[in-house]
Amino acid sequence: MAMQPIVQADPAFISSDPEVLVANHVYDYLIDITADNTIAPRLAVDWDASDDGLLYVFTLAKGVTFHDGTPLTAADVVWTFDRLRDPDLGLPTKDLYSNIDRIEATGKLEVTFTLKEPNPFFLFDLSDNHALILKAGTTDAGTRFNGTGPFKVISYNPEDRIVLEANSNYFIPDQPKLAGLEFIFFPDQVAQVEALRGGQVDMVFLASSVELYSSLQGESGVMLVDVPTNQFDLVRLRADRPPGNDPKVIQALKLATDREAIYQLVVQGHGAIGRDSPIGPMYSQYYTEEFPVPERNVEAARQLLVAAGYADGLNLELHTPDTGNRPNLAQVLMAQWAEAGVNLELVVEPESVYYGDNGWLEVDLGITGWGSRPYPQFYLDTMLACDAVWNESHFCDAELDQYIQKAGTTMNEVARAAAYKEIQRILIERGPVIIPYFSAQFTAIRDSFQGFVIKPFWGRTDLRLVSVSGN
Amino acid sequence: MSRYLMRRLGFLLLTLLLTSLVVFTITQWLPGDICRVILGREVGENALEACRQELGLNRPLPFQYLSWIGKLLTGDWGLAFSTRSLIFPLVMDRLGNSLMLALVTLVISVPLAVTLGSIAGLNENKPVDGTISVFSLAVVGLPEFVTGILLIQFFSFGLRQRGLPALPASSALPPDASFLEALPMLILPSLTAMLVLLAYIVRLTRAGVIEELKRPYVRTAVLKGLPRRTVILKHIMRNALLPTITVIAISFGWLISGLVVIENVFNYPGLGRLLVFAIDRRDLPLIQAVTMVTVLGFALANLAADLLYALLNPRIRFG
Amino acid sequence: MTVTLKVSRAPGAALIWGRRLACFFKRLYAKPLSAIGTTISLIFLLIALAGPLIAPYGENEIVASDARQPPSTQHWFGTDNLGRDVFSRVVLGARQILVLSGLGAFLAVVSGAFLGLLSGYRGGWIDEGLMRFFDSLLALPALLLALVLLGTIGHSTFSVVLVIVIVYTPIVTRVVRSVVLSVKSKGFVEAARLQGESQARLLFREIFPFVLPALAVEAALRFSYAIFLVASLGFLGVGVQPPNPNWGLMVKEARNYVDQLPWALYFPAGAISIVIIGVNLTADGLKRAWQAAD
Amino acid sequence: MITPVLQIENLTVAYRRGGEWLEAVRDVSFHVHAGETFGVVGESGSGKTTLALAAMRYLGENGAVKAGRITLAGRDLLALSPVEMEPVWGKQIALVPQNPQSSLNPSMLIGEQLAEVLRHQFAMDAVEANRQALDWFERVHMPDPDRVANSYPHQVSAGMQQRVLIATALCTEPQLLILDEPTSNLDVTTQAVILDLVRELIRGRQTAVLYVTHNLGVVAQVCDRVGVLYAGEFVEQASTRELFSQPLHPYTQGLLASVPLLGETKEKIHLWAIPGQIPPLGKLPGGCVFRPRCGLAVQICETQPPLYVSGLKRVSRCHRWEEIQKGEVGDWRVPTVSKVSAPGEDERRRLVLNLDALHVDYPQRPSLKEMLRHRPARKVSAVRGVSLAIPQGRTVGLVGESGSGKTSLARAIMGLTISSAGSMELLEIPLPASLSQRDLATLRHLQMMFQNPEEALNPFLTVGETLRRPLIILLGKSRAEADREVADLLQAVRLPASYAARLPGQLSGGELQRIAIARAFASNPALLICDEPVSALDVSVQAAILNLLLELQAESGSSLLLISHDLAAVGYLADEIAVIYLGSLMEVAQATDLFQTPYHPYTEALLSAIPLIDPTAEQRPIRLAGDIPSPTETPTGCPFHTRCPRFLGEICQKETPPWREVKATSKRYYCHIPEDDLRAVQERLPVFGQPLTG
Repeated sequence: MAMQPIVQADPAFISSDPEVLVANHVYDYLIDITADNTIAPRLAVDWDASDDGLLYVFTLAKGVTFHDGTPLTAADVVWTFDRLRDPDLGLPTKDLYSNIDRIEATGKLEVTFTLKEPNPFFLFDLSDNHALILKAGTTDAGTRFNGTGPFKVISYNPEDRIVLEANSNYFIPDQPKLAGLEFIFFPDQVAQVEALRGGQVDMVFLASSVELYSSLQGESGVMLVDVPTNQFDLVRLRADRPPGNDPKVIQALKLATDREAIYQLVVQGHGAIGRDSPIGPMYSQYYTEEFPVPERNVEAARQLLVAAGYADGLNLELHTPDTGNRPNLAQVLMAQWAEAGVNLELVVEPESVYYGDNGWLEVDLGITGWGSRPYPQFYLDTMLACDAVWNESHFCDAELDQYIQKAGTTMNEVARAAAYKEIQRILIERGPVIIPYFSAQFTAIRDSFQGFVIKPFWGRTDLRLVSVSGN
Repeated sequence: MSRYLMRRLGFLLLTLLLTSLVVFTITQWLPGDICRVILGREVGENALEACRQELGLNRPLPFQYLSWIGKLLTGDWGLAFSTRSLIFPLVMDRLGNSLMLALVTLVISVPLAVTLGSIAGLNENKPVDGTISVFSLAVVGLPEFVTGILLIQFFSFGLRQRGLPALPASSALPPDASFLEALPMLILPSLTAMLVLLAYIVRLTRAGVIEELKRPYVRTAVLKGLPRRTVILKHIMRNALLPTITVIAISFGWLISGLVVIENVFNYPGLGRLLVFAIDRRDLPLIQAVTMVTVLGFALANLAADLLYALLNPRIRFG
Repeated sequence: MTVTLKVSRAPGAALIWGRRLACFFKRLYAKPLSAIGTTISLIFLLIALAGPLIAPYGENEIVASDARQPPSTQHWFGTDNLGRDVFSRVVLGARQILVLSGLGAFLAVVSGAFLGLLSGYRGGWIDEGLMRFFDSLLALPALLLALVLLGTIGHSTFSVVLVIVIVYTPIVTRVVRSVVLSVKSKGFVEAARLQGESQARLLFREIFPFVLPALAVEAALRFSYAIFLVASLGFLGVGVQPPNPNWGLMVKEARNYVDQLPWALYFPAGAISIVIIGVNLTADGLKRAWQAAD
Repeated sequence: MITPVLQIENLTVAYRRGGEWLEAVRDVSFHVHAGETFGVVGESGSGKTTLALAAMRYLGENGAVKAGRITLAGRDLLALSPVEMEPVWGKQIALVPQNPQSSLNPSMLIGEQLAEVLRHQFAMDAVEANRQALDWFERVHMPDPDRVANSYPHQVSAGMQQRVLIATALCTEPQLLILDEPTSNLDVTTQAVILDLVRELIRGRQTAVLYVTHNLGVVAQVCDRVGVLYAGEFVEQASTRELFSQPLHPYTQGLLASVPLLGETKEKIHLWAIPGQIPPLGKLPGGCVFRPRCGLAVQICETQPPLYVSGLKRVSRCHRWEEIQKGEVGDWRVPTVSKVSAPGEDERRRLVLNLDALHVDYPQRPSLKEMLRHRPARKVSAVRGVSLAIPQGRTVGLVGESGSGKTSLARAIMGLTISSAGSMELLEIPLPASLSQRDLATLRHLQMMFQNPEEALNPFLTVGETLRRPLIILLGKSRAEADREVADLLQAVRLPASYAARLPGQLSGGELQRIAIARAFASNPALLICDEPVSALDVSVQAAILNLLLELQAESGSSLLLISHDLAAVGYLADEIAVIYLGSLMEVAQATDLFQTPYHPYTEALLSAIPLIDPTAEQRPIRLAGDIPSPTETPTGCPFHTRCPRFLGEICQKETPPWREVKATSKRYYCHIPEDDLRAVQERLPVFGQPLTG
């Protein structure tokens, strides 16, 4: 299978799709997420929560062993999550699990979590990408692979490929169906498509690259899978200093943007049109189209800019990583906003520079890609709340904060849906963010494979069920 | 002769030292934070600090340089920041692939170029000289990536669309592939490299031969009544080939530059692709290691060409 | 690419220079190959100068409705995936790549000439030191040096020009130095020294006229290699920012959808090749014209 | 009438230059019999080399035979194709080329280059071929044949290389041997050895020899019959004896009159210089080609003169040859009328230049080994302790062969090369060793002329600009004054004022040298150094330049240091002559005394080596063995002892000889042999014949 090279092997630090996919098949999650965003058992076969939502007890599957033979016990789960939430280590999941009071092994195969405050999405939190169960005391997770997962690692050649073979004593019988997996790394996607055509690989993850997807149309022997997800590219303007702190400027930028044209040009009509809020159509129960998104009106945008004091044009630097559809989006925005008197200068950088220290959290105007999450609250807590760790737009709106707080804690579904509606209204009215589209995820796989189901966050796709018909 | 050898070796060492200084200082200004690349973007500040400490990014520069040189010489090239893997085996493996591609290209293009160049030189201003010169002038113009893509379109897509057996468009070599397995993947990349090299060497050989024909000793040879074939092979070619040898050393430099682009077009796992990968990742030690290996290879090629030139040229061999 | 040199000389000399340049051009058009080359170079020079007048659309002007169209009367070279007119981008790209390479090559030639004159004439430790340093720079293949430099000082047109200067100055210096060394020992230079001629006048009145023809040839060669380098850097996505109409970058972007929009790739790739071949032929013609003049 | 080996009739050869055909040789006819040596004498541009190459059918691409026949032993060569010519080149014709250095394959062993001919022509096996090759090296007196056979061309001296080429040419016993200026690049002593060898090898064989040269002396000593070539046409053919005793064409007479004979000083005769210069290819005057330069030109000369038969196997292309034969007209050897320079009355005349034990060393780049054992770096000492004084208004000649250090001495005086020891005084003021330390006043008084006229002037500056510069910088004149003076300078060197606007590219060698002289005399220097002023010029032009130097020196009163390898020319022009060998002076004497015994053995060898223009004069051959030692390992004691024919033994090797004064003359020489012994040995056999009387 062809994919981008993985940088990080230690589950605690993985972030890109390829890294999650590999870890997903070498280790196991406590609980997993299905294709339609519901929780499913994996290492934990059964669980129940107390009425006040503060106590969660999980029962682990029997007969589970790590690849080095040692059996899985509750202690391993406790050690894994204690490591993930340890403030001193400063791992990415530190804030996510800061709400956990304590974790105890209340039995050989039973683990109990006690929370400080109720959290309706706690189960989703436990199924976060990083929450793969390691053996207690593991120190070299970055270079050695010792998980309970369906595949074992035979060889790992960091810049070329990683080869896995089926784990014979995997705790779920007759899984995995494939004898082995080989992930070959290709720095650029064009080469991946060539490899698929040349028969060197059987599956290619095309992420959101629409061009490659359309170029493989009609390729004999290849099955194309197109799944709408909540992955989106966020165009955001820093709201805590000029020019972003002037609502007129934000409104002007929104008016200057032609969402329909972007949707057609950048993602060629795949995925869904964005409405400036991270709550996409995938969360059908919360998504609303009630509030109108400002139609494109260049003249109005120009007036607003003149009113805001930028009569002779607003000059801005638009920073964007050089991956995915973001450079194309940047060029289209540059052309559209130029008509309204906004002169953009593009700075396209490798991800290592864009996400560097004076990168995405500092620049005035940037485009950041956000992965697809099973539940919307993650975006609100980490990106839009006043104290959010990655509030790249430095946007702090009391009313919005209040709704976020409410949605994140109430156990009442109806109240939560109402809160999300209000959040979407506020973001459309005055949020310093533009989300033009939600991109679909594309994958191309040889049609001799069955049982292949893609999940919105591609990395969590489960290959355990995939099998080969006799070819 | 030994004096000449000692001097060339002295220059080589000095050049390598100076280049290592240049490479080290340049790579120090790399913007972008390595630790951010390694730990992903959601990581907290103290984890970053720990990573910087571990990789020794905070120590004063001269110390870093000296320790780097020390490690470079002892083969302990440390870990690549971005892939956390040992640099030495990684670079050596990629070097192997690049050398394989380079040698395949050189073995075919050099003799072909020298013969074409000589033929053009011997029949100066005749039609055969015209065609060869125009060809070499035209092909020198095409950058590697243009020729590469055109070759893919024609030999890979074109043939496949017509159902004919097609050459692989990408050359993602499995690590332990034997030469035979790798051959089909080598054809297109080396063909691209060959075109540029061919044109370059043909023009210089042709000039060398024309220059040699004007020399008086050719007249002496002819007036000895020797047949034209002996005059050409024994007298002219022996002297005309001397400047060609230095050309081949210089073309090795061309080849290395060219390979960087070709390896990226064909996704061939050589030093060139590794370098672009390292620069994209701002992987400091990997960049330094790859650059130094390339420079060493280039300098050794120059030294070899110098020695070969000295051996064949009696004026230098016997002082 | 003509090196325009503002030489304030007695009228007699200007007449001589005028005639000399005229016969230079006459000889350039004498041979068919260099005639073609010079014509191509001049045409592209014209395109570069008159770029905005010829190009019907802006370099990043997007017509959403016209996206992904094959060459037509309205869009001579068709449109790319974002709906930009390929013909306009190629024309404006000409200005960008020719000016960039031209400037870089010119600066490299000027600094190379100066350093060559200095180290060739003065000799001694300056010459030795300079040559050793340049040897180490030359040990790095051009593209490698460019990649490492651009990777570090960041992607901007200034850094690309700087790279061209750093990569090519050593080569020009070496050429100029060899000419100076050969002329320095000639009789009339020593005679001038014996008659108390000042160093500066000696360098620029006696030696420099000999360096000029070699410099012109070298300038043309460096110019074609600079185009080659800028295009290659563009293709590798280093040193140039979208939506910059750098032909190399256009080829890289077009490569993803080469099956549906082949024209978006072939026209810029063709442009690169034709310009480089044109300048190469001109450089070759210059060399022959200069050798014939000797 | 037995058929001659080489028969050329009405041959015309032309070269294509830029589309038009220029005739280099016109309507030439001559023949060479077996065993006969036919000499072709002519200046550069006269077409002599073209003639030689045409005879061998080896013209370049752009050369072609337009008319005439060339037959070799009855066979018409023009009808043969290049492939058919191969056996002819191999077996029947052979060429000895001009510059031996570049005529041997640099990367092939010398022995092999000879053996391959033997293998190919006589189908010998390798062993036999190598043995024969060594045998041939013996026959050409090659020292240490084994070492030479197994070494490369750059490892042996020019003299030895020429011997290899002669052996290669003769080893196939060709019917016709062509020699194209074989010795013009060699030193006079080496030339003498090679000429002896050529004469010895020809005498034994029935080979027909065509000897092409510009040197009248060589022709007189080597050839049986001579043809004089001028601007592509034979103006005269005769036996050597008849030609030299009674030339029947004004050009031949002019040539003979313009070449200084050995021993003739400026007090005795005034050199005749043929006016004008050789017409460029393609722009020939109507009628007799020599008319514009001929002193006897009359109305009839406007018609093209045929080759008149002026004696047994003798022709002359001059309408008035009978008058010349009767001696009524045309004799240019005129005794000096006026005393050119009054010899200095007050003996203690002011010294313009005084050199005291001057040394010039070039440091060798030390090898690593030497650096490690910090042995002193080896050095090449070009000048070893030369002391010389040049009085006011006098001309001092410095004669020496190549490698004798004469040019290094000149450059040291000018400050272009920095002398390592010894002191210099100009007008009795100490002269700093380096040019950069000298002020303008010193520069004004010291000027130099260079050998190669083509490189003497900057091709991008007009003549006016070049001449104006010394006037402005050294004499501080204003632009306007300088422009006016340029016209006077041009007039002084007999060139029209209109030349000021011309570029050097449009002038001939002679004219360029005149402008170089004008530039040198512009600042009215106290001392002018001329390094080989005439050796790069044609014979007919040399006399004019020598006379010009004489006149300008007399007018300006500046003194002259004349450096040359040509003893005859120096003998004519200089008041005092110094002979230099391997960086040290051997002998210093007044011009007249130098040619009287006793001679220093080196001077004696020089005198006997110079080919005299009189074929009847006998010369006792004194030949120097081996080659000039390499300057890095200089011999101890007397530098000349390794090659001296009068080597005494231990004393010459160990002790440096004293300077000996010759009684009653101004001569001083540097040798262990006392004066009387030398005179006794040398007087019995005159080393060179008496100069042509009358």
